Amino acid sequence: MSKSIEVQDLNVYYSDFLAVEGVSIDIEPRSVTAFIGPSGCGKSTFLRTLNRMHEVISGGHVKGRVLIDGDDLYGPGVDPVLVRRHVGMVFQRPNPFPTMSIRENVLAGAKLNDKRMSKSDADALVEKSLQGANLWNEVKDRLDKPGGGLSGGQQQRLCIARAIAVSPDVLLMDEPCSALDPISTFAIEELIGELKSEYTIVIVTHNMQQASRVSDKTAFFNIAGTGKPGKLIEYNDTATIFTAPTVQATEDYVSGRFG
Amino acid sequence: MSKSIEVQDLNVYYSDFLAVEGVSIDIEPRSVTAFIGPSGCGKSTFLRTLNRMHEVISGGHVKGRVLIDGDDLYGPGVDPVLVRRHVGMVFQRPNPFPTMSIRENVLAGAKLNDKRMSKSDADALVEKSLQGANLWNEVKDRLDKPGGGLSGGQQQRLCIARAIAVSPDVLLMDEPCSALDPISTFAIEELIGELKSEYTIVIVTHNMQQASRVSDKTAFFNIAGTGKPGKLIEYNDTATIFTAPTVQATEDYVSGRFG
Amino acid sequence: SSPSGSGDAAGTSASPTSSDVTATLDPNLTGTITAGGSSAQSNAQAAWTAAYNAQVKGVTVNYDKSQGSGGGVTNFLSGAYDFAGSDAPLNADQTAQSKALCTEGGVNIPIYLDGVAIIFNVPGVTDLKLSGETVAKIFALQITDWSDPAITKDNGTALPAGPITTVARSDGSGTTQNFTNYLAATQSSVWTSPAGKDWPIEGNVSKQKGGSGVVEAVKAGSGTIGYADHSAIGDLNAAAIIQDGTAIPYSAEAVTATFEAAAVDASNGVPGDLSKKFDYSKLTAETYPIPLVSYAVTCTTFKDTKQSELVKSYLGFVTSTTGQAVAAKNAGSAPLPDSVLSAAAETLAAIK
Amino acid sequence: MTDTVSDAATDAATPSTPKASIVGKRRVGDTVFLGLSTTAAVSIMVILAGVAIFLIIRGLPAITANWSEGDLAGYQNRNWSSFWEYVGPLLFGSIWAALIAMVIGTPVAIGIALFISHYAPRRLAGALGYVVDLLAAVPSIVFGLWGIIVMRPLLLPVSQFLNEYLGWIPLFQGPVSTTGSTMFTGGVVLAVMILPIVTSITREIFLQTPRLHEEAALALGATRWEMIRLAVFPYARSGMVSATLLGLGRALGETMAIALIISPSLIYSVLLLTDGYNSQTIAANIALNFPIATDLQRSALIGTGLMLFVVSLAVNMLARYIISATGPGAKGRKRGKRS
Amino acid sequence: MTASAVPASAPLALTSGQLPRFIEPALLVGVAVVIAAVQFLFGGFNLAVWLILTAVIYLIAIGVGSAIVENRRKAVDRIVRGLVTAAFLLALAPLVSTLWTVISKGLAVVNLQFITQVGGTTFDPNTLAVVATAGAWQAIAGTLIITGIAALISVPVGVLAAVYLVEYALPTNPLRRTITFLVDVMTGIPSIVAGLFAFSLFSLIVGPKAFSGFSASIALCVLMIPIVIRSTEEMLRLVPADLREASLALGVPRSATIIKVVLRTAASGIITGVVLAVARVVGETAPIFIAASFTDNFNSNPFEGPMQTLPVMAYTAYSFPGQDIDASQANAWGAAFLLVVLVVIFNLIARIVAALFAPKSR
Ligand SMILES: Nc1ncnc2c1ncn2[C@@H]1O[C@H](COP(=O)(O)OP(=O)(O)OP(=O)(O)O)[C@@H](O)[C@H]1O
Ligand SMILES: Nc1ncnc2c1ncn2[C@@H]1O[C@H](COP(=O)(O)OP(=O)(O)OP(=O)(O)O)[C@@H](O)[C@H]1O
Ligand SMILES: [Mg+2]
Ligand SMILES: [Mg+2]
Repeated sequence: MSKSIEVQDLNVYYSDFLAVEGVSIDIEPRSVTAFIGPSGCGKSTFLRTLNRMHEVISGGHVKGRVLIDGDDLYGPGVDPVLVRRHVGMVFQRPNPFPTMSIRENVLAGAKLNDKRMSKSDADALVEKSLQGANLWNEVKDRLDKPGGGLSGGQQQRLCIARAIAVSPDVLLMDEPCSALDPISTFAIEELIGELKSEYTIVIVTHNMQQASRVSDKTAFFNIAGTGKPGKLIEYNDTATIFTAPTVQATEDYVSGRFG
Repeated sequence: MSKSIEVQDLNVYYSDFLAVEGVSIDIEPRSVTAFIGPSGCGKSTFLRTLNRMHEVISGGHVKGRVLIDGDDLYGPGVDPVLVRRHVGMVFQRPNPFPTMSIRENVLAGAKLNDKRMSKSDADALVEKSLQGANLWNEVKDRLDKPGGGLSGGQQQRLCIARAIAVSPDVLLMDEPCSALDPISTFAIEELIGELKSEYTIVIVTHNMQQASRVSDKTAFFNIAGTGKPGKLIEYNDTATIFTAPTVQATEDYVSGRFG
Repeated sequence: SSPSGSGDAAGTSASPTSSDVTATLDPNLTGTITAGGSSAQSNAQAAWTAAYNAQVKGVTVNYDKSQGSGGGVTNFLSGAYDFAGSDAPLNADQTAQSKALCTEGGVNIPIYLDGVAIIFNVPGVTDLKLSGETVAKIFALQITDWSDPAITKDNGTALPAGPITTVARSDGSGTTQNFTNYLAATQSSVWTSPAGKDWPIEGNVSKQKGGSGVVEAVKAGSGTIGYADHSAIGDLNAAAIIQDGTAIPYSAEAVTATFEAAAVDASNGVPGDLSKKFDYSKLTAETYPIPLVSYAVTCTTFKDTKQSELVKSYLGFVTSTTGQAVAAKNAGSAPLPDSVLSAAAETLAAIK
Repeated sequence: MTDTVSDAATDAATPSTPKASIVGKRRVGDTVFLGLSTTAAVSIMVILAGVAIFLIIRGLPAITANWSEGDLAGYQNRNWSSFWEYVGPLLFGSIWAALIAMVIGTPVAIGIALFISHYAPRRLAGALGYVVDLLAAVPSIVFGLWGIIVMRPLLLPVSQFLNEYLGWIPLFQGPVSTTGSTMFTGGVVLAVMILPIVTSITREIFLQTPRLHEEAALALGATRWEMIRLAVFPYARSGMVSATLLGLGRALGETMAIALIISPSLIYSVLLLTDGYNSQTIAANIALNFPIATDLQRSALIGTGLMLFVVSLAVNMLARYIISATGPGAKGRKRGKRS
Repeated sequence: MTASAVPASAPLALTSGQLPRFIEPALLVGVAVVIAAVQFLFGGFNLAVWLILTAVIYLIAIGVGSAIVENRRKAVDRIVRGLVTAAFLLALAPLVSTLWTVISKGLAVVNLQFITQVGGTTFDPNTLAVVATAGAWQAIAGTLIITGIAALISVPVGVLAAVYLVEYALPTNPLRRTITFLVDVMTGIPSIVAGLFAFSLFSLIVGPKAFSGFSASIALCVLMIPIVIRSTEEMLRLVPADLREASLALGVPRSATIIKVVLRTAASGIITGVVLAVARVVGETAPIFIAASFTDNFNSNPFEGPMQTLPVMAYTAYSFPGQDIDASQANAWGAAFLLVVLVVIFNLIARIVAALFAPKSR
């Protein structure tokens, strides 16, 4: 299911404001890529262009190309709704639908396309997705309870289950652990390690250690100052970025963190 | 200005629910104490009992004694409003008053209490507090601009300036950096290092590294399970807690984080 | 009829004749009269107030036309009003209640005379003649088309066919009372409903709020017919009513003639009361058959003599020949006969 | 006041010695302010009790009266056997008119709210919200006059059309009005009057839908409408119910516009397009008959007002029940401005 | 978003059939024109029928078209978009129509004299003619006085009660639950009942001649207080708990925190709510003529004697026209126009004040 992502000279704008400038990056299938960088440098903004979620924000638009296995996401006739089914997303704060049960949450996306899913198909999908999100054992006895009743970490895994239930090729995660306690964070990190055998994963994180723990490759973004566009400074194997970065700014940032 | 804090066998309740049980702890003046522990173990709850802010939450009440330089905070006739002028607090999310300018924010403690102050005294206080919070240079040219216009890290430092402007003896900080980017976090950590020469500081953090970087002593809280009360498990020099904890739970927690 | 008022009509220059009832007005009076009630009188009251204030500048008259007759009487009985305008005299209960307020009781003085006009809007028709029976049948929903033979017979020519929509009042009103009084008294075989303030006919009737609502709906609809105070119909056409074989259109003279011919005393027993009711059997070929009379209801003895002076002065003007002329000119009403005016002057003179 | 959050401050001395620095005397400002706001809150009960007592005292004589004699015999040309028989069709009419207004108005109001919150361009949305608020401020008398001169003629052909093609539905039976003073016109005007209330409340709630949930839905590959169904409606459900009921309250109590527009009868009727078969509403009946009424008749009218009061009480209790019963949407609604 | 020049070959299911972008407006205009044409052909163009048919046929066409070319989900999406937009336009129609009616009819009479003059009559003793002079000053003054007093009473009571509900009373407090419930009930009091209540109350206090602007103000208070409470409550709840805690943690007493932080932060929203409440009651008719009666005379003393207001003027001029019906109706529309203008002015003032008080971030 996993796909490669190729970004060619992408500029992202909010109305007239150039938020991210000239990003070109190749992401391999079945890998975990971490985006790091100071606040406001455009990590989230760029991440969202990978499934056209930036269009949800008024004025958000891009120049450039994003190819998923060679198909341009911004080509003519491309339907953003379909793009998002191929490229799933998990957000900073866990956001299960509060009125729905755990089961309904998992099925929320899948049901959109296939209204008349048989009960057994649905059951199978729920189990498979929750298994995939490492949550099955914890919730299998209370699938009909509201998703809001779970702990933060469980909620985040529920969101991951919901995202993988529509069988995307790519999974984008925007600081998925920043609202979680260390134990839940650890569970999610483990999960990411397992998911990468099936999905191409891109994760934004502020936590340098997390980046070094979970990712294969790391991209460092930076910003020259407020009002300036964010840029991709360096992109390389995670180990290289953290031990032998080629750009001074990367080194400053990576080491400054531990200064 | 700094004072010692002595807590004797404190229980904290939310209505009937015992949230924190049997905490006894001695905190020295002019030191930084970090509280660590998993989510929900009662760090925030306990922290708030040190300036009676838990009373703001409906049903919140305590059993036990908290002595600040020997004066019982919960003694008869004690006015919680006065307690809070002696024990200041900084919160997780920066919360400058949105209707006030930067200057007014710093003076809020005095202004809201109808203290009459000459313009020159006020100016001096603003400068001193902002200096103390390491923010003066960044904002001295726009003191009349709204506080909401600052970046997150600046806002948090503004809140610290606001807190120290009422010249408290103790400064409580509840995860002051968890909403901030690393650079701002670093600035705040530096600031804490400077402030401890004048104030007794207690800081709650989820970030073990932060605890080890900024604190002199560390208190580890834990919880046996949901619905159980949180307890103080171990309290010792930070170095000891992180390298040679005496309790197994502490070791698990501290090392699990880096597992 | 003989004049019983004395002095000249100070300030009014309408040439007085010997039979005129005149009122002496003290231009130095000051104070406020609070009154209200019947909306039928409202235009006349506005005109009277203006004419009265031209001579007596210091008196403020507040006449609240939004209250309606019932509201006027209720407020009068509670003491809120110095006098009420009412399309019906006090009933027995109210008279009894008024004794608590006014010692001898409240008196009803006719001050305003008008007719109920039958208004219609039929495309191409400007003149319409209807017999009392046809009117009753139309409003009782027994005749439902303009081409009905009865209508043709009344007019001598056929009207364009089309359904009739009758328009009536949705609120209780003195106009409805006067109209149904007439129908119930003269057409009892057709009109079997009671006379009253509320329109009694159920069915395909369009009911509108206020005379203005009726006028608007008749004007806006097509094939509509309704009833309203003549003074309020604006530029709508009104039917002539066939009485004793003659079609009588509304005119002030015809209505005054009706009052002279058919109004009979119906005193409530309080000294000086001038309540009237109509004896429709006395209608002639010169009388417009659907009159509408409205009263001022006031006290025989006021608690506050200052108020009594103000009210006597104002109502004195209202019931003077000049006052009636002012109302006729500006509100389209018919002047009351001199006989009633002089009786009113006597009643007013007795008020303390 | 029991059960209030307040800082317990007790007596003692001035903060001169360090020992006493945290000991304070009773704070007058706090006490006074708490007292004032409690008084204000309690005054609500006093006012409402006043209104209720007034209604009961004034209404009771007619409710207990013998309706076969005196001023109430044959009141409004019907021989009522009791107050209850009299108030029946009026209650029915009030609820019927309000229901029609709700049926026409609520979907439109929710549509507008959605348009403003989720379809209109952001910059336009603010202006549109203002425009709708303006509609809320148009006085009801103006709507009444407007209903008469604009809506009545405008809806005549629509009535004709409905009767001709849908006349087999009992609601649309004839004879079709020629003046336009129908329940249909009244319902439409009432619907216009409740639109702004329902719209402004639902719009606010729609806008407060956490962005998190909206984005969650979109990221799952939902179309905009599916996103609204997944994230917005569940979140706003209880708010929509309470907005609707608020609108219902306004529709029940509306007086002048109805009094001016509808040609009423004191009957039970569901016909929408006729002149002669429109059930009268309580508020309009009071407005129409109060001026002419005698004391006891006024008492009867106020008695009907009391019934209306009871109905709005019941409606509100129902609303509370529905809101508390519709689950997480009700409790889980955290109010926070989205940026 | 910009499309790249090279069209992507699409083995991946990113693309689906798509209707051209301009299809919605084009189809709408097309349908509208065709229906209008058909209507004219068969005689009888009717605005309402045209609008309804256009909307229905457009929705069917776009739905079917999208279902064929695109897919079911998109079809539903487009239909809903159409419905929602139609609902909006539908709501705009009455607003525009009302405003247009009021403005066009109102402007015909409203001039400086109409605004500044007390309406009245002059009498010519020679002809006995009474000439009416149009004027609304007495009604404008009455409206401002009556509504002003109502606001002066309702705003403090309403805001303080909301403060009690939000800041002091706990959710479990029975008093709070009772009061919230009662506030809801109060919003359902028919306005005419409020008028009767106020008048009866004043009859008890000052005796039978109880008509006064003040008693009308009380009637308006009964209607206004619940609206003020509700909107203030909403606004207070929007103030983040953070700010209260920040203030309390600075050693600021609770009352000062509420007044200077909570109310101050919510001020702009509260003001907007108050103005909406004022706008809501300023147009009341029934309670005012019951409590303040009716007069054509100018009266600026709210405690004594009948008082005229714009809505009552509009109502009476329309319902009880003078001899010259057209002139009376013109007056009615003039009063209605002034009323709407007044409401708009209130709104503008509120916007400005609210903007001044609004939290700033820049
Ligand atoms: N909705 C928006 N409208 C306009 N500008 C925006 C919007 N969202 C973000 N920006 C701007 O775009 C730039 C990049 O923001 P973005 O949120 O992508 O940064 P980030 O790297 O994700 O930061 P963080 O680490 O704080 O999440 C910033 O300058 C920000 O101010
Ligand atoms: N307002 C409240 N009412 C009732 N119980 C509460 C309230 N706030 C917190 N609690 C409970 O008190 C316990 C301690 O919570 P607290 O917020 O102090 O934990 P914490 O250690 O600060 O957690 P975190 O790291 O997530 O901030 C938890 O069980 C929590 O559910
Ligand atoms: Mg981000
Ligand atoms: Mg905490």
